[in-house]
Amino acid sequence: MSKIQIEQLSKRFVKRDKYIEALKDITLTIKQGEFVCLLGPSGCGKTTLLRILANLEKPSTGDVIINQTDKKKPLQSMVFQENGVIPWLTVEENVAFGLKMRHLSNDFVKERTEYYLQKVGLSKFRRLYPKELSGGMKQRVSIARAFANDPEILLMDEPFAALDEQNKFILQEELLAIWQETRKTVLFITHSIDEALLLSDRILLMSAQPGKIIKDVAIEMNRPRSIEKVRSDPEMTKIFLDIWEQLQSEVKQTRLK
Amino acid sequence: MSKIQIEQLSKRFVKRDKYIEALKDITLTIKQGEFVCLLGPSGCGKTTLLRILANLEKPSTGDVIINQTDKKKPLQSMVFQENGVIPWLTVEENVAFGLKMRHLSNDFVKERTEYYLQKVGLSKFRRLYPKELSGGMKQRVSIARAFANDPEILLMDEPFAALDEQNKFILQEELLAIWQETRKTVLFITHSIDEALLLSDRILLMSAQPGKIIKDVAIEMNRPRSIEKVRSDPEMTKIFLDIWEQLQSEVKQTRLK
Amino acid sequence: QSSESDENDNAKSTDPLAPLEETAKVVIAEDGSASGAGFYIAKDKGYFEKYNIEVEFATFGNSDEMLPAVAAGEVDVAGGISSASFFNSIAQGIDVRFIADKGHNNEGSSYFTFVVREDLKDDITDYEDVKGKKIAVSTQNAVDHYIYNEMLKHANVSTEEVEFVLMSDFGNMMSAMGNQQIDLALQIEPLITQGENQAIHQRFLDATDYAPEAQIAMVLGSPKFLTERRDVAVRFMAAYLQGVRDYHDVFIKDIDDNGEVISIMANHTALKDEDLWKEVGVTGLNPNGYIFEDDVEKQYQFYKENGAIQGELDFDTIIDMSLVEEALDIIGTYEE
Amino acid sequence: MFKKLKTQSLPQLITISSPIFLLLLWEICSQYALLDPRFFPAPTLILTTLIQMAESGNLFEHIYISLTRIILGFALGVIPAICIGLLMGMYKYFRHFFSPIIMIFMPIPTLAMLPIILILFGIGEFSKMITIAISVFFPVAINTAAGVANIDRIYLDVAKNYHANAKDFFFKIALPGSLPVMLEGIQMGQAIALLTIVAAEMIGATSGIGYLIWMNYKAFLLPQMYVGLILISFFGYFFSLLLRGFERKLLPWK
Amino acid sequence: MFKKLKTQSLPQLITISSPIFLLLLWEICSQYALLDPRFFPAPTLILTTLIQMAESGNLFEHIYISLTRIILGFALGVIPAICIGLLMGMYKYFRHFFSPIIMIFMPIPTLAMLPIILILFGIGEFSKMITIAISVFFPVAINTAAGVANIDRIYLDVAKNYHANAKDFFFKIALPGSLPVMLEGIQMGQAIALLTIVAAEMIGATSGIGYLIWMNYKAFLLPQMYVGLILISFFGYFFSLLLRGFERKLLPWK
Ligand SMILES: Nc1ncnc2c1ncn2[C@@H]1O[C@H](COP(=O)(O)OP(=O)(O)OP(=O)(O)O)[C@@H](O)[C@H]1O
Ligand SMILES: Nc1ncnc2c1ncn2[C@@H]1O[C@H](COP(=O)(O)OP(=O)(O)OP(=O)(O)O)[C@@H](O)[C@H]1O
Ligand SMILES: [Mg+2]
Ligand SMILES: [Mg+2]
Repeated sequence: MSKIQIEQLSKRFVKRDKYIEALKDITLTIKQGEFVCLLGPSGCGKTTLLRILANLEKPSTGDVIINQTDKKKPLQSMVFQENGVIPWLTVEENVAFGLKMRHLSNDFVKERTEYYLQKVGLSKFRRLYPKELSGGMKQRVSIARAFANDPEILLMDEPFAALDEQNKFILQEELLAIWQETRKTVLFITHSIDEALLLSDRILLMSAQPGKIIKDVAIEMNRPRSIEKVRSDPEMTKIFLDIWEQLQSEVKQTRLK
Repeated sequence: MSKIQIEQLSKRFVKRDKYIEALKDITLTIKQGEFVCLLGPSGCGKTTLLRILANLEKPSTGDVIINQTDKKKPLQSMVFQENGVIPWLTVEENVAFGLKMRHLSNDFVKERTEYYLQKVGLSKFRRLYPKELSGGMKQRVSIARAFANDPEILLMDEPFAALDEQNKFILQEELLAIWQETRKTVLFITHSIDEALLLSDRILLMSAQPGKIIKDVAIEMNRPRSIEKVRSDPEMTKIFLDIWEQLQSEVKQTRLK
Repeated sequence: QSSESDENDNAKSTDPLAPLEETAKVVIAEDGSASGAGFYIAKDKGYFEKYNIEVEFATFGNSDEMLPAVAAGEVDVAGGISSASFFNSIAQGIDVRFIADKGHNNEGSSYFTFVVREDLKDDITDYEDVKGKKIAVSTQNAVDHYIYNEMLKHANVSTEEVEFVLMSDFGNMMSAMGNQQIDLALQIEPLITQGENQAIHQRFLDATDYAPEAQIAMVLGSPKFLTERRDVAVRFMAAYLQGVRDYHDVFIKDIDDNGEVISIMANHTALKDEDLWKEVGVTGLNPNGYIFEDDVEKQYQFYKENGAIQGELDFDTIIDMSLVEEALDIIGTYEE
Repeated sequence: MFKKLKTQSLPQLITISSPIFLLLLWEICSQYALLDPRFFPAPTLILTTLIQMAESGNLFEHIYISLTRIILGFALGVIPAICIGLLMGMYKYFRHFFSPIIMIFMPIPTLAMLPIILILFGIGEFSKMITIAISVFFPVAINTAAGVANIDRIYLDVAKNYHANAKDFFFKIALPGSLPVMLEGIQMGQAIALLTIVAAEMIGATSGIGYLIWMNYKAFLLPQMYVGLILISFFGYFFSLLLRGFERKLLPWK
Repeated sequence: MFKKLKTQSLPQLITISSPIFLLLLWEICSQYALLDPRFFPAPTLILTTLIQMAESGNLFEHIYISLTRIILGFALGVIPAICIGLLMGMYKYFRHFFSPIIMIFMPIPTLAMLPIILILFGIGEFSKMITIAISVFFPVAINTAAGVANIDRIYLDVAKNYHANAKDFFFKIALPGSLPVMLEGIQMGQAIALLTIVAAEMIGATSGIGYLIWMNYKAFLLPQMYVGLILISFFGYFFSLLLRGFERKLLPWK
């Protein structure tokens, strides 16, 4: 069953008298429960695509359809790159933010918040403000907030880019654990091929500006995965080198312009 | 010939009435022309060690000796993690900063600056201010500034941490190219094992707080290296997994505390 | 001190009014009011210049603000009113003196008198009507307050039966009238005439009814000016009195001078409309310079009773007519 | 740039000693008439005067009255300033409408506004509060608008992404997000309120600290005038500290 | 939050129309005596007065004199403020010494300072400039100190790492790094300089815009007073723009 359907989508920005063609002719179907990673050179329009799905930006042409199965659930929730955690709300209030905005019953909000605080291991820090948290903890808050909102799809824009490699891996494991439980449809942007290999069912590779989907690779490795397994698997190394090469050539193309 | 000699170094910080033991009993020798990567969990004291070498911090006990071979050259120059580029100076002025501070002749400053601007491919952008540069370009300025100063040793504190993976690799290649030409002694901090494998002659692994050197691995792969080669080499994969495991256990130890 | 200066003067009396050998500068503090007529006329008609005196005006918000400047020797001469602060500063050792008249009310056409709000002019017609009214006065424990007090005494109304409103500025009284915040005000020319023309207020009887000899403003001299620069001071006073006499000729004796004095007045004060000068109640200025000494002493007693005076002072040193007398010796007494 | 334990009390020592040093200098200069003591009475004399005035009792009345005017006038300026500032920050048409008006009125000195205030608001307590309110209004309105405008775009996106309605957006994002810059404006407004009290108490006042200052100046009772100045200075310091404390309470997340 | 091409002229339209709207409202209210025209003369009347005053010639003299006082007074306040502010920002002992003094003197109203200024500096041009200088001093000094203190530590480390000497440190790091915040303070100082001109021209002035305002008010020549107010407002706006332009030149890196 297709959850997200994108057809002939394109997006142009007007900057003074100049047009910037950010996305061009994107056609794409994502199935219910799929974890999809979007890879591409910087400035190719990944964020733009996600923002269109999140209804924060309007497409210039084409259609985006998200299949709603439960009218009571919100369509989508987004995990932002960094700083997405609101600094004047405590950890608890941040996690409860989406639920509060939907004006759900207090008990329900409390119970959900509690549950996801537990999940990301922040119960002890519920009363702290974001300034007192490390980068990794902040992203945990962001993830908990999105999951607590229980949306139909989850959109994540490089949530771990600002973390160091070791912390990144811990959070990846945690994300996978929560995801495995809920089996939400996830669209995840990253620059890291290793991250994509570890997390996704499917990797979409975008071209340099204007962004088009130029490669669609299914990752069939068994779950649960780990860095060790990914690294030791020769099949995975092959996929890595393959994507690497293609990405490198796209990046170089951008630099020549 | 040993270039850097560290003996029984330890460093304590006073924070109100509490002592923080950042470094403990570090003894270490780095040879002339060696490229050494320092790996370790967050907060283990890597930056502190570098700052002591850079004379920005005093050790609590122990000695640090940097072997000076040329009295006219500065002892060390540092490449900072990010934001190390001074925003009110142009690209050119930033690269010339170290030379200007040493009040060298204008012609010489100009020639050196020109040379390194060329090296990092920023000649066209010389008159721009840092705000107009991308993250990668800023780090190029930072690297050019350090090399232009022509110090005995180079200290780099996660210079590529804030860059995306593709840009990171491009800069790594550029760094290696410049380094191969000058053969400076480099001490390079990173969180990325891949980065360490690609760049270094030797990887030092630090323990969680208080920081001690717990592993010293020589990387004997031939140069010039590339990601593809590193990834395809089973020996390298072995070293990766080895360090990964040890690092992971150090990181987990930090989390338990 | 005055005897000393007499001696000084005698020594030079061979040619008392020759111009000074070197141009002397005299700084006069003013607040831009019409009572400075003597200064303005003497300057513009060249009486000061005749004695080789160069005068410069410095304008202040009100006479109290001039005192520190006089005391500090920043200005030589100031126009001031008698007020508690004046007496207090003398008690503090600031040796300023009253040296000549600079304003009293002319009978029946006072330049400093009460006005009543336009819409109340039919209700408040006589003194007893002020009972229960709001009356604006521009200073506390100064001549305004004294005249206010005299008016109430004359009206047989106690201070508790009216509301005293302190208002720092005569302009503010106009605004407060327009806004019906006050009923009466102790106002000054040319604002009295201006307010009448703009239907803001009307004259309320006349201050000479109850304070005929009120000494409203005086010329103040700085101690340095009066002693160390005596020869300048004498010439200054002579020139000043000549200016005052021209003023008196025009406004009191109605001698026509082709509008010269009026144009000087219009030039130096805020009342630019020369025709209006024929309407206003002009400031009374004694052409012989003398002041109502008894009234000044009465005012002093009034402030003292109000507890506004700190310390005792010798009244004789405050009013110093020696300069006027010296000048009169030379230029002669003006005959009415 | 190095901090040692034993030197940590030195800064405090300097901080305390500098006003004391100044006072001592003044005292000596005044006692030995290096400064004219008629105009600069010695601090000890001022202190004696202060005590006398406090004992006679009506000093506290002056303080009470001025503080009432300052606090109410401050509130009267701050509340509309915050409302208009928020509207300006949130809706660009409001911003475009109000900013030229603010630009025009801001440079007009309070002293020059007095006649107009008097005409419009009379001479009662209200006009004094309005005087203070007007002078407080501008910095607070400007800072509030700047505060809203400077909220990081990402929080607006978060709010939108989680379907915050207008009310929630206002109370959960716009208001708390603009608070830090707004409080800077309020801190400035507080300073200005104190600076304005003398001007405000020039319209038909018969009491208050401002009245104390200029009345005593007019009466040439300088020690009493200095008492007034010291009171203003003290309350300036006190309010600053108070607002700083308030700020820390209000912005636990900063 | 969406921007379309055709709407881009609307904000400008609003910005221009709001003062015009206000003027029209005033004109109508004044013409039909909804506002007392004796106290609020119609804008057209004020304009006529302005033209008359300009033709008679001495309006420009008033402007010239006030601008000279404002600019020199401003410079007289800003220069020491920057020096002390920089010292306070760079050396903590200076900071600890000066900050209580600044805290004490800042809340004292200019109006209350006038007598002291008069005694110390007389009644000449200099005392007027000093009045302005004092009021300008505080915000500039405070902002300069804050500017230096807020320079990102990493630039200090960079300077140290590259062995900058004291002079280079000052000119390459401390000064340019503190400039943005310092300029904010200067912008504030400029606003305050204009606000202070009326007070400054109350001591012994015989000309100037401030003098024009309060002299004409004393004489109850309100249209002339409003001309003065309009001039102040105009110059406030003008100086703001000037400083903004200057800022853009001085901070190309912002
Ligand atoms: N609001 C906007 N106005 C104008 N141009 C925009 C806007 N948002 C994005 N762009 C442009 O659209 C292109 C795609 O931007 P986008 O942020 O989607 O790239 P990205 O793939 O997310 O890059 P990165 O990997 O660096 O995050 C870029 O050239 C960018 O400059
Ligand atoms: N100036 C200081 N005062 C007090 N404690 C400090 C100071 N600088 C560092 N520390 C402490 O010393 C320890 C080591 O810090 P350091 O910055 O060297 O770690 P790091 O290895 O560079 O970490 P990261 O990988 O996150 O950069 C940390 O616990 C830190 O809190
Ligand atoms: Mg992006
Ligand atoms: Mg570090």
